[in-house]
Amino acid sequence: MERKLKFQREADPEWARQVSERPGCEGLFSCLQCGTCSGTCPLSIYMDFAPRRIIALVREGFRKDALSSQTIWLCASCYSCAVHCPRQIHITDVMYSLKREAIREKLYPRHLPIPVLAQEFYKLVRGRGRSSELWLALRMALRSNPLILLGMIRTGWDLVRTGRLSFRRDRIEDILTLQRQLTPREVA
Amino acid sequence: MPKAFEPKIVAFFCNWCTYLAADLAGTSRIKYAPNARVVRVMCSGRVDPQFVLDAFAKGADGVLIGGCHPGDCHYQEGNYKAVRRFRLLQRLLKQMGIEEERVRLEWISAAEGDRVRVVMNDMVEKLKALGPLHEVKEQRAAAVEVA
Amino acid sequence: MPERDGTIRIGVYACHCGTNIAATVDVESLAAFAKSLPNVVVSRKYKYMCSDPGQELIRRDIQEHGLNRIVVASCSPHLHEHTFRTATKVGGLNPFYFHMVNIREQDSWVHANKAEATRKAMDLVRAAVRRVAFHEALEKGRVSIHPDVLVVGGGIAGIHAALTLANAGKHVYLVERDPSIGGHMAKFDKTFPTLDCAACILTPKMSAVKNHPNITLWTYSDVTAIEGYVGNFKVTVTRRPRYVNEDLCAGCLECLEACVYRQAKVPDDFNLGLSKRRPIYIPFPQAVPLVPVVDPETCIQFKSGKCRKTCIEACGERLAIDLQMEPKQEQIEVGTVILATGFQTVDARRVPYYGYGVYPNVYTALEVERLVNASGPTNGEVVLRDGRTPKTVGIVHCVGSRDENTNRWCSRVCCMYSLKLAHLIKEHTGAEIFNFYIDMRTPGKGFEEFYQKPLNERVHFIRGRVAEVTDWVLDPSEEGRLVIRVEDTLAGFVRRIPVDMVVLSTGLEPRADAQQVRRLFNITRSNEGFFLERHPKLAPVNTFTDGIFLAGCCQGPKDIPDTVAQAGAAAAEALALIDAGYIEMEPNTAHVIEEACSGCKTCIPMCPYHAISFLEEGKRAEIKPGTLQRLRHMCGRLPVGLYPAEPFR
Amino acid sequence: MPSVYGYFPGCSLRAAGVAYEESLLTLFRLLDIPLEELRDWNCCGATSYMSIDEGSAFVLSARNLALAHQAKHHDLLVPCSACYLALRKTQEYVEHYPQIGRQVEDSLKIAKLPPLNSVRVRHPLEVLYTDVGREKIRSKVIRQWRGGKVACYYGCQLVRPYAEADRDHDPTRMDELMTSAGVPTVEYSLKTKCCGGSLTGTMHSVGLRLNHILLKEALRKGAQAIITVCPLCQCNLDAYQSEIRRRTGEAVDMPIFFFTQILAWALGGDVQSLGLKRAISGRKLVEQWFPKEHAGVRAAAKGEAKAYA
Amino acid sequence: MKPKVAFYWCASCGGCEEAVLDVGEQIFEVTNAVDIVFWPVALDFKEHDVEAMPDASIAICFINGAVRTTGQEEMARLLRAKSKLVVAFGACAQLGGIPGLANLSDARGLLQEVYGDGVAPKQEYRNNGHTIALPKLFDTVFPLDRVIAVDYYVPGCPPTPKIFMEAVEVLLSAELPEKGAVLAPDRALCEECPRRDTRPQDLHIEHFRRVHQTVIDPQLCLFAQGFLCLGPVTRAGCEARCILGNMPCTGCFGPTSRVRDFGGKAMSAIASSIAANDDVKTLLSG
Repeated sequence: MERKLKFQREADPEWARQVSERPGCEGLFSCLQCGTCSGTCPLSIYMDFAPRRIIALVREGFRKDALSSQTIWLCASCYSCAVHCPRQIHITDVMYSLKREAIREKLYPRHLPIPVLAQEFYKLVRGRGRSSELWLALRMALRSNPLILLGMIRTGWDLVRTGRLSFRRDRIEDILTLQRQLTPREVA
Repeated sequence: MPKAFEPKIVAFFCNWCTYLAADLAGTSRIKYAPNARVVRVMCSGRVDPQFVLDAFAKGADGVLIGGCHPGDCHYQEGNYKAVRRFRLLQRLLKQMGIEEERVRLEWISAAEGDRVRVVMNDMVEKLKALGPLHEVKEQRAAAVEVA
Repeated sequence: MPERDGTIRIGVYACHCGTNIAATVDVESLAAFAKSLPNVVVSRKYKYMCSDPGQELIRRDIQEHGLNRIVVASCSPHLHEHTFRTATKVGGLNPFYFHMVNIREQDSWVHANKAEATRKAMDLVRAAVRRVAFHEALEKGRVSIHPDVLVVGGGIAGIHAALTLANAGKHVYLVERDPSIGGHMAKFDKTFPTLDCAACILTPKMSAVKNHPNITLWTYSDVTAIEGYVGNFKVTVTRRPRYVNEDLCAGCLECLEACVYRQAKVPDDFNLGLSKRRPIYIPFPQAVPLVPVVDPETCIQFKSGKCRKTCIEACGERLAIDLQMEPKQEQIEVGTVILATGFQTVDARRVPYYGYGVYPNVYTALEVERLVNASGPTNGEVVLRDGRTPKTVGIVHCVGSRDENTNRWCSRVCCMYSLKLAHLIKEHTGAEIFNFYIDMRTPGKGFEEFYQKPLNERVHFIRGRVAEVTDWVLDPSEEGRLVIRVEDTLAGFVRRIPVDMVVLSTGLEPRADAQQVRRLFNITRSNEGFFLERHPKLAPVNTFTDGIFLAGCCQGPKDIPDTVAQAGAAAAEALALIDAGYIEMEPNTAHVIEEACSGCKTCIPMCPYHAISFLEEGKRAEIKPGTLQRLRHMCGRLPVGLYPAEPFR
Repeated sequence: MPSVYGYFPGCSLRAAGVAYEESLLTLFRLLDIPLEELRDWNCCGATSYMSIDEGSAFVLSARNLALAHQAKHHDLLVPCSACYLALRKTQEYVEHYPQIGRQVEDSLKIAKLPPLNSVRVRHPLEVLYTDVGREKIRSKVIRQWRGGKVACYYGCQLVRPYAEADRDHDPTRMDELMTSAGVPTVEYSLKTKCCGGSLTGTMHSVGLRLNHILLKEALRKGAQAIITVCPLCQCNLDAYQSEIRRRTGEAVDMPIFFFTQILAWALGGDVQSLGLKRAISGRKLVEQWFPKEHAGVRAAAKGEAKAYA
Repeated sequence: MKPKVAFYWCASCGGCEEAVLDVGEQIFEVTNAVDIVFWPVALDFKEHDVEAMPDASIAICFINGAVRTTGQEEMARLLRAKSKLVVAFGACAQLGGIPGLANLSDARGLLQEVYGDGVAPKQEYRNNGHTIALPKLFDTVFPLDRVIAVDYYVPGCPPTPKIFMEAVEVLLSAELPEKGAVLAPDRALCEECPRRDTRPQDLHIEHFRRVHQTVIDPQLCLFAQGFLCLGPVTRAGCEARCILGNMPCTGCFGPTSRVRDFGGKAMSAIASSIAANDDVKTLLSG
């Protein structure tokens, strides 16, 4: 059985402060806990913590719980929460910030294909300057759960049939310069 | 050896906020540098640029103006008017070769006793770094040979 | 110039204040130093200058040494300036021949190094001695207060203030914009927390206003100009034509029945469009004055000029209806003004995702007030626009409140009126009711107890701000209904709740024309736009303009009890001025030096109180008497002519 | 209205969204608005890149903006909502956060690109509504709509969070344009709800459910087709209907169009040049609503269309 | 015997000298009333002629121009000794005037600015036995009263015939004005400005203009038009000549007696009329 008791030593208020100082994460502490974000989020119903609770976790400094949550990965960046929030908190950007930290700290849920896709996409674009859906899908599937492919065969075929999925891997001419421009950096 | 330079500061404090803040600093026994001589005015908006220029002309190394926070002016908009003149004054002083840091406008509410200490000490530090305001050129300035 | 009034003889008094000063400032040498200064005749030190013997010193020296200027170096002028001015006065000098040096709060208490502190004290005293020589004798001026009062706004605040003053025997002009007084309260059905009916407590007060000999009531009128200053305001009131003569009309209302419009066709704004009225109408049955109004927008006579004018026929020889009526200007003089211009409710369309104006079954709380009101458009029946009676109702709190996208503030009354409406709707329909709230705020006498009522009536209380009111269907049970999507933050999951009726508890905000009113009366507004009180705690009904007071929601959202209390306070403030008969001016104010003023007009826009005017004859600036006490600060901006008097030169 | 618009297709318009590009080019040709494709543009970074590395995500978008600036474009046409948002967001953040601004500037220096300036990022919807205007479109309509009612679906990233292409909570411009083209629309309460974006690929069942809801509600409101402004939305709604049928047993099979396809058709664009044959779902309706025509127009259309791409 | 009068110029453009003649025929009233004993610009007197005079033998000495060189200082002192009354004549002598602008730099900087590395004047020039020596430059330019005691001031660049004649009159009259007085009205220029009535009472200047940037309305108050007209802080007496020429006042008559710092006061008056109350944010951010 999971223990539901939290000791204050598990909290990391310093981390909470840091997060609240990252670009887009300002205003975290003005949250009312009104739940508008969760209510308006199309995916909150699938999340382990609704967005409102992620905010609560972050500002109380429960770092591990926030970073290892599925929630941040289920965020589809539809910005509904951001435009509805009565405190104008850029919740989507908070999610992004947490995603990045989760990747850095390797705290993201391993079984989820989403972070995998993100990383593959990242590599692909860094490598070629453009993305191509087919290769992306393949590499993601191979790295997370090949069975996904089975589910995709039908759709994949439809797309190929209608000339909407090319096997060509696009690449920009000036890729070398671009790669030099893209030295990874975190703004915060 | 010569005594370390102690800047002279003339301060104009608004009767409704900064002057009260300075009183509060007193009642709370907050200690700060004794370099300033405070002149009580009814509003930072009362501070005529001439006051500042006069202070400098008469040997002040710095001038501090303390007024109410924007929107809190006892006379509605005196402090805004103060800012307007202050901005121009800074430019004027620059032209005269007087560093901007020597004149300072601060919003200090009656509740911010400790802010008085912070500002005073900080200003004294900055002025010490700048050194004394070099006097207006000696009147009988040495004549220079042409070429 | 000192020379003018003979030789200057200054007395300087340095105070030990026990050890408070003496411990850090060498008072001995300070006094000695003072003695050495020009014009100083006497220089003493004393343990406690503020004590009686201390003040006695000053008095005696003035007489024995013929002093004509006094300087005391002790504590902050905010503490004892008054004390020593009085002492100076007792000694037979003009109190403004005194100047105070603050060597405690701003010297001995804030410095540790005795030498430094003493040097500072000396500098300050030297400056004071230089300065006091320039002081001039000043006399406090007086301005008489006109006993009449103007009350702007005929809501409960204005009504209460007017009655209080009138009962105290003052004459009151009550000016109301609408055709009837009563304001928002007249629209309500019951009032929280006691649930007594608004009409029952308001109507008597309204007719009291009408019948009070000391009240001149002008409805359908606006204040269009005001000039002057505390005690002597000259006000222009414009009375819009209602096309029915108030003096001749007997209030029989036959004209309404007689109107050629058999059916009422015009949306009735008193009922927020939930019912219809005729072009000639009274806002509501208990209207005061009970005199019809003709609305030229819709009256056939005004539109085509071809009306049978059955109303005039019906009026018969009373001849009260006069379709040629013109706007009328009234000029009055008052000494004080009470602003009670009230509030407006937030336009629910500003929160688009709640569907107001899109889905007919989304109502605002004020509309529902009319629905549950026995004299309302449905005679108290809560029925939807399609005639059905709702079986489930959702009441959404904080619409247009506590929201950066609309208004940031809490409107203070919504929680309570939402609870009230929950109870009333339950009472009227027995419907299942859901209240959606962020925080439940019931901080008033009997409020929390009232909260128990709907709780016990099984009203659902869901803590969560509604995310959307929509009509899309996810489950067959939602077909044909409005769905409220919200996170139940206490249960910890998102819920979809189908309802028949949605009530939006819209917040309170400043009236759209608050800015014009601010300019008209030269007062200030706080950030959110309500009128700003002089001090949030110590002067809650005063404004920064003397003689103008605030009552009710024009100063900020508040409920009826608070409004009435504040109206009483405002009336009391006005009375205090009136009964004193005059106010004393601070004498240390600006004045124009005739021979110096070149009439450049630079000073005129400088004065936030519009106290300076330009005299065309002689082309000089002039300060309107009575406005002086506020001008002390401004002279910094005056090029040449205008100078402040002591002690702030 | 500028004489020429810079054009940033984005990866999707060269893949699943190719029909969008085809119809877009045709439409702008019919309106005589020249488009100039950005030289060697790169991926905008979309949502995923931002999840790994914020700084260089901004650099990706910034490079494109800088290219546009270099090519002296005042307006950059960005049809894909994801790209549109990525570029707009970059502009906002660069302006709002100096530290980001500096990083971006440095990276641009590496590529000898000019610093960012005020290139206006424009979505076709906005351009058609404000620059071209409904009047002009109405006046150019030459084909009478024979199809049924449609639901206009705006999705997320075009209207949120920067409600410039249209109002964020209640956008209406697509509906108004459709009306101008004589196409009847239905009130669609889900018009700004999320299609799941890339989730359809990763959390498959979740994505499917979101799309299912969108389709079902459109049907319930009496629409026979959904009109989109975003390649990803279109793909999600179009490509998975067969699977949705399989899973739910419901007979959903409705065509999903790009608004450019409808408008270009109404303005007389050659049916072959609208990418209509690339539809996966609701093909029956597609053929019924957009019957074939003689070859003349087609050739012309093809030729011109090439001229741009 | 008629009182003796002297005129001398220091660092000046010569305008003040002409101003004396601007009085036209009235000059004869002057010459009838006084003996002009020294006037380098008009009459051929030499320094030694002055030296020869007994002290305080000159009744009134009008000196225009600022003091810039050792030579000018010597002459000023000499004339002070020989004169009962010394009058600082014109803006340069009173306030430093245009030459005063040199004080934005020092003498060397000045020479560098003017001659650069090119040909520069030599301090001394010798030619078969003759030497011509130039006086030396001060590092700062002084108004007259910083070098010698000055009894009266006649403001203006240049002084108008009217105030010159009035000055002569009052100085020759029995009762002299208070020492140190400025012989002009003690009100601001707006007093005599023909456009005073066109200045709005609630002036809020949106942006300031320079005269070359726009067409100047010949009726409207120049300050209200956004030009930096110093009228409100400048002493009257010039009969608003510049204004009549459709040019804003540059303040040549100097401040009135109540102003401590001309520039500061002017700045204050200008700042007061900037329209900024409404836009407090930009105001506070500068």
